Amino acid sequence: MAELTMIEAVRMALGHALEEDPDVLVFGEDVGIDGGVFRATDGLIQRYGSRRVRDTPLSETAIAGLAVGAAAQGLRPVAEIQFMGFIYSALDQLANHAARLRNRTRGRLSCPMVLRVPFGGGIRAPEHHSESMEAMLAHIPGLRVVVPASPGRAYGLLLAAIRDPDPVVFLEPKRLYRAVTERVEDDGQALPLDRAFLLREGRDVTLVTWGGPVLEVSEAAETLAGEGISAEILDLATLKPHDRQAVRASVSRTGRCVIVHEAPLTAGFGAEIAADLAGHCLDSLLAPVRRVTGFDTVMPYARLEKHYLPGVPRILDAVRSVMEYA
Amino acid sequence: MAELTMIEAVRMALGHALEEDPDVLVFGEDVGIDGGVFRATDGLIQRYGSRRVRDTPLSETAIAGLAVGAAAQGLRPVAEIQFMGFIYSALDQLANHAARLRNRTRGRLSCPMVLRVPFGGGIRAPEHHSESMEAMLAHIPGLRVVVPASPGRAYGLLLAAIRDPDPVVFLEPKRLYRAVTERVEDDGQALPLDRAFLLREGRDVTLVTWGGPVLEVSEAAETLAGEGISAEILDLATLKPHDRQAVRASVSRTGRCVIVHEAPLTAGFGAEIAADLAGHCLDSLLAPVRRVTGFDTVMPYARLEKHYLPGVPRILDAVRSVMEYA
Amino acid sequence: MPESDRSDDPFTRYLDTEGNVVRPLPEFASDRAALVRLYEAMVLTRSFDAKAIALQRTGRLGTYASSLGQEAVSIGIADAMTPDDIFVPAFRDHGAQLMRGVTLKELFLFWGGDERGNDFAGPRGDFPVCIPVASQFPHAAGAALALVHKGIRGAAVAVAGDGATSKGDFYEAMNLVGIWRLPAVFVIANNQWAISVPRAEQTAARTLADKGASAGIPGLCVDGNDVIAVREVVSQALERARDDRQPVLIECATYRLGDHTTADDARRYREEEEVRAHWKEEPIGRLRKHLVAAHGWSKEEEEALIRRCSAAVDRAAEEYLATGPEPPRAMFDHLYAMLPEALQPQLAELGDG
Amino acid sequence: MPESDRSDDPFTRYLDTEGNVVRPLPEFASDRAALVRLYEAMVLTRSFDAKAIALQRTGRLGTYASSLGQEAVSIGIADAMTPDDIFVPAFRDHGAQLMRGVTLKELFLFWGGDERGNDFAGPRGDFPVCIPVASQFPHAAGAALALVHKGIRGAAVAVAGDGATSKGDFYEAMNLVGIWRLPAVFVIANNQWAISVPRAEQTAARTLADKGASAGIPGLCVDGNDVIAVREVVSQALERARDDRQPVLIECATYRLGDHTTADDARRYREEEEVRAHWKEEPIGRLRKHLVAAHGWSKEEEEALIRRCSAAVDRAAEEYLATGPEPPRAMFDHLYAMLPEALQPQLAELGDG
Ligand SMILES: Cc1ncc(C[n+]2csc(CCOP(=O)(O)OP(=O)(O)O)c2C)c(N)n1
Ligand SMILES: Cc1ncc(C[n+]2csc(CCOP(=O)(O)OP(=O)(O)O)c2C)c(N)n1
Ligand SMILES: [Mg+2]
Ligand SMILES: [Mg+2]
Repeated sequence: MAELTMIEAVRMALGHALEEDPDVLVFGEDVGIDGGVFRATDGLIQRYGSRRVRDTPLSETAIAGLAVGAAAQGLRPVAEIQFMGFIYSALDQLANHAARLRNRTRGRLSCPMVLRVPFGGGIRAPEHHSESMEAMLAHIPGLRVVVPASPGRAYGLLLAAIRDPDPVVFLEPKRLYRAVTERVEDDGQALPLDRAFLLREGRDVTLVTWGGPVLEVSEAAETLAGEGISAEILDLATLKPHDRQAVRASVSRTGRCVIVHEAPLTAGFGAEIAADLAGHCLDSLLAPVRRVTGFDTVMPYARLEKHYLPGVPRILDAVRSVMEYA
Repeated sequence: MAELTMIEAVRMALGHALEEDPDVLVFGEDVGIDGGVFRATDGLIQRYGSRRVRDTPLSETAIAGLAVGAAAQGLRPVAEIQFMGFIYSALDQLANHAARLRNRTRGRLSCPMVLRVPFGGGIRAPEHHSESMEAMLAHIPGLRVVVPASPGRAYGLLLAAIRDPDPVVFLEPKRLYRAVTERVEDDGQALPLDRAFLLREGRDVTLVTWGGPVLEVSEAAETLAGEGISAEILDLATLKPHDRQAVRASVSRTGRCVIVHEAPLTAGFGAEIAADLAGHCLDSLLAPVRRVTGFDTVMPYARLEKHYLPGVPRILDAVRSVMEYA
Repeated sequence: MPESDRSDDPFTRYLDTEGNVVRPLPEFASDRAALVRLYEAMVLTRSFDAKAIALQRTGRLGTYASSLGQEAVSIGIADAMTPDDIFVPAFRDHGAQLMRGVTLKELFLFWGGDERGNDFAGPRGDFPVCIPVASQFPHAAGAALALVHKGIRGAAVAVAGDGATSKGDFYEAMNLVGIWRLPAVFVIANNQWAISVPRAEQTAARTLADKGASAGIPGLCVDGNDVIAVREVVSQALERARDDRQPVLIECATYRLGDHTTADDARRYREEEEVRAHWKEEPIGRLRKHLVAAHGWSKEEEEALIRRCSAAVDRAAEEYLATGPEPPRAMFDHLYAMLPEALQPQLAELGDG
Repeated sequence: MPESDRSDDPFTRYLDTEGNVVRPLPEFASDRAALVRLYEAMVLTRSFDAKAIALQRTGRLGTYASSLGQEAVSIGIADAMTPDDIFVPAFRDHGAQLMRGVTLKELFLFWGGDERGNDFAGPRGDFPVCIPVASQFPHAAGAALALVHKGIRGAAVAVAGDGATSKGDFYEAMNLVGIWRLPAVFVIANNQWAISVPRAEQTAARTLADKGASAGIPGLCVDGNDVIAVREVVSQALERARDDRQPVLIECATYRLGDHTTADDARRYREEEEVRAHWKEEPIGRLRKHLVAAHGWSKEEEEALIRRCSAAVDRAAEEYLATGPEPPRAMFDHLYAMLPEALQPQLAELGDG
């Protein structure tokens, strides 16, 4: 069992899927000989050939629509959008087709496709390369939206996504690609697509997050532990459908919740979590539900990026404020 | 002062804007000689000529991008997307360009465009013609998102949108186009773009809504009055930036909130409102915040549409449940 | 498009508007049975159309897109296809759907606002009607990729209108099938109008077939009111797609004789004169004249056919009208392969088990 | 593209790779000063490029897209334009931006991750660098519409790469300017690669200029390594755009001599051999040879120029490096014309007044 980065885990899952199912195809911009701009597909074209690992022309609408068409005919396309900033051109295919094909044909056709999308900030990338608009995707009925936050979860969730009979958007937090390593075995074990992961048990406050900020949230929890505040951390992992029960259960115990995400505050996915608590855990809440998020402004270029992202100090402030609330 | 339907009010506002500002242009599919598929632009090409009122080719990306380019050079384009189901192809231009142009050029260029989009269900329209995805738009920093719910507000808000120096998506609830009439004067008076409208004062519960469901919410409030429940109704009208203070103030008084929208529940804009209350009005809340919304499934075709939309009975159930909450 | 306009272009036509043979017919077209098959299918399509409009006018069907005048495009395409091919329609291809095996009742269901109309019995791999204009072209590319991957000797055939050629997805998909050499045939049913926008204001391209050049694939023009021509050109294109992996773009020149849909009033934007002129070119009369002249198609046969078609359409309409709506919970039954637990409360709120 | 490949196409070139004049020069090109102006601008661009890469390698600039080898496209375009024209660049058009009046420091700021780089002093109506490939073409259409509306005799010039020609927005915008006859010139800087995807795998179209046919606009091929040719062809296209309202598509054949960006390693996907071969065609040496032969360009002039360019670039880099970041609140200052009240609390949370 090897120590892997997340990008290696993604690659291993892709290899496993290509190996186990001849109907799995990988395509996208630069996924072939270049191995993907983040190297997620490195070596795959050499192993599985250019019939199964294909470079597309530069056209996101066609990439998504090609996946829909191929999936409808029984293949298992795993397509890539190079950066989330370029996913908008694929949304028509995702919302109007992928997410509905099974429903509108009453089960006659289905759409077992995966769209992999590196997302999020924190690597000082150029403009349009650092967005997080998972909430827009999570609003689309019929999709699944999955965000791994560790190498192991990337491997298990990606396998699950590829094997899932319905369309999955798989969002990979770029800044975690090489940030941590973890022992991951290539055992073909999928992880469940509708369960939150408990990263840390705690009594006083529930921290809900996904993707990149898992790092800062974990760091904050350490600091808080030093202050005698016991924080529980949930990695939501699957945003659609998300594990409402896990969040409610945790908050029912702790009485406090702070949600952390990179995307802008307004209509971000944190709103759904807070709303669910306002609807179902009112009596348990000892303090307001706080959201620590990207601001409602355009993700700044590299020089100001760090001021935009929800950093450890802002998380600590929020947690302390809910702890002090009386 | 004439009794107008909402579609007539929209047309009157467009005419007023074309008249008062020579840099206002109207374009989109079938907006010319046909007067728009809902007749919003009826007669405008005859009055203002085909240089100012133009039929575009069938290409939503180009329509939105054309508006961005023209607005950047100082025009005031008012473009139309024929139905919200077809807006996805315009999102790249909205999110990656319109919403950011001022910010990324630090004010050098700006984007005073309006994108009008008929939206929502309830008219037994064909597939893809009845969606409500306002939450996706409201998540995009730098946009304004406006939804009129009466002829008068349509007139005043559309004028404000056209005069606004920044990009506005103007969502017109189709089923209100001809549902009610109201006296509206063509006085060029704009309405504020960041204020909720109080439609009905009440003591016991705040009903927050926008667009089409204003009808059912009003009807429900009548029924509730008969039961001795005094409901306050807020028409949010502008979803981005929305009037958080008005909602908080009302809920602080009533202690209860039910949010009603047509869009699917999960990550719908109702989540933002409920989340804001969970974050700022916890101590005032006497009952959980309920959301009565479209379900998290694909908007059904005409035959089942009415079961999908949040009807009066579901609104009543929700209000009664929060009133009974103890 | 009037004959005169097309004189410079290679423009495939076998029958002129009077049903006269203007160039040697392809082999299949000397076979009476084959022509009768095409003719019957067009007549049935038109009967369906009339009934659908009647139902809509009386509030018993939703907004409906008529195929009046365009029957030859639909029927020519479908007759050229095999069961292994995959059909990827727009919203005006009723004829092709019928010929592929979708039932009249299923079509009524779809246009009546019932998703079960897309769960059609016949061509199980065919795509349902596509409403967002041109967004079906990438699906055809994907379907063609699947055919190649599975080693099936078939092609994907996508159809859309002249307006669709302005949309980015049309070009992206065409470019993709061109460079990957996927077995796909893209057909443009150029009915000269996209709602109120005439072909001449849709694009400055000389022909819509010319757009094939942007993807490096052949673009052919055919008389879309001559079902023999459509059938033959599509047939040859399918061979090239299947055997040479050469995708092809075909522009069928036809005319929308009716309103855009039942929600439209075409008199707002086009002259009755123009419509009347195009009635002279419509495909059914043309083939009938040829059948009468060359194959002794009789009055009795004609009347019997009309009766058969009406009867079939009426019967299907009755079946459709007798079909109650699905229970509301149907909106969740096929959302995912298995309804996620998280959605159970919503099913409960919807309130019918 | 190697000369030999282009023999059938009309392909405008004045100077061969040795700087020999292969067809009668356009008028401007007999003027030494004009040629020197073009030459200096190309050299300055290349100096900027080298410095930018050096800064990036030492962690003082963000990911950077080099224009090495493509200078003639940028400079030829910009030199053909007037202040009334509107430039709509992609992300590799540093040369054109400089020539239009954007300062070296502003370019460094942009690539250094500072939005102030887009608030450039020079061409206030020009668009900033566009990262989402091809999404700038519709802007050029809109800008051209604005020029027409305001009665300004100018045109909008958009540039993008070969990869951009696969995107739907390219076609949609081209179709729109074609049918509305807007004064726009669309230039494709075909550098033969879209990251790792070679031109030959991007599209089956014979040439990228052929794609103009899909919009009914002329498509021209020009040697993008011959700045005289680029300048002349763009100049003529601008005349047609401004005076005849005839939009034009121009394919400039050039070559990306460097990595795609500083984040890329082109050795993963292309042979050094190929790159070496293309060095023989690069634009600066070619024009220098011509200047030397035809206009007595001296060693001293050359050395002085290089020194001037380095000095200017070094000075700008220092100014850039000495420029502190904006205060964080800048991210709200220009979001809207006036910050909505609703956002004040976020500004407070950001925590710098
Ligand atoms: C993407 C998109 N935009 C707009 C519409 C609304 N609409 C429906 S049909 C139509 C015109 C289509 O014209 P054409 O492609 O020529 O097909 P035709 O209706 O003539 O068969 C429009 C604008 C749509 N369905 N999809
Ligand atoms: C819509 C979009 N998709 C993907 C990318 C990522 N990307 C940046 S440059 C590039 C290749 C562009 O190739 P080309 O158009 O030939 O321009 P070049 O880089 O060669 O100048 C890609 C895929 C992007 N910026 N925009
Ligand atoms: Mg048409
Ligand atoms: Mg390139």
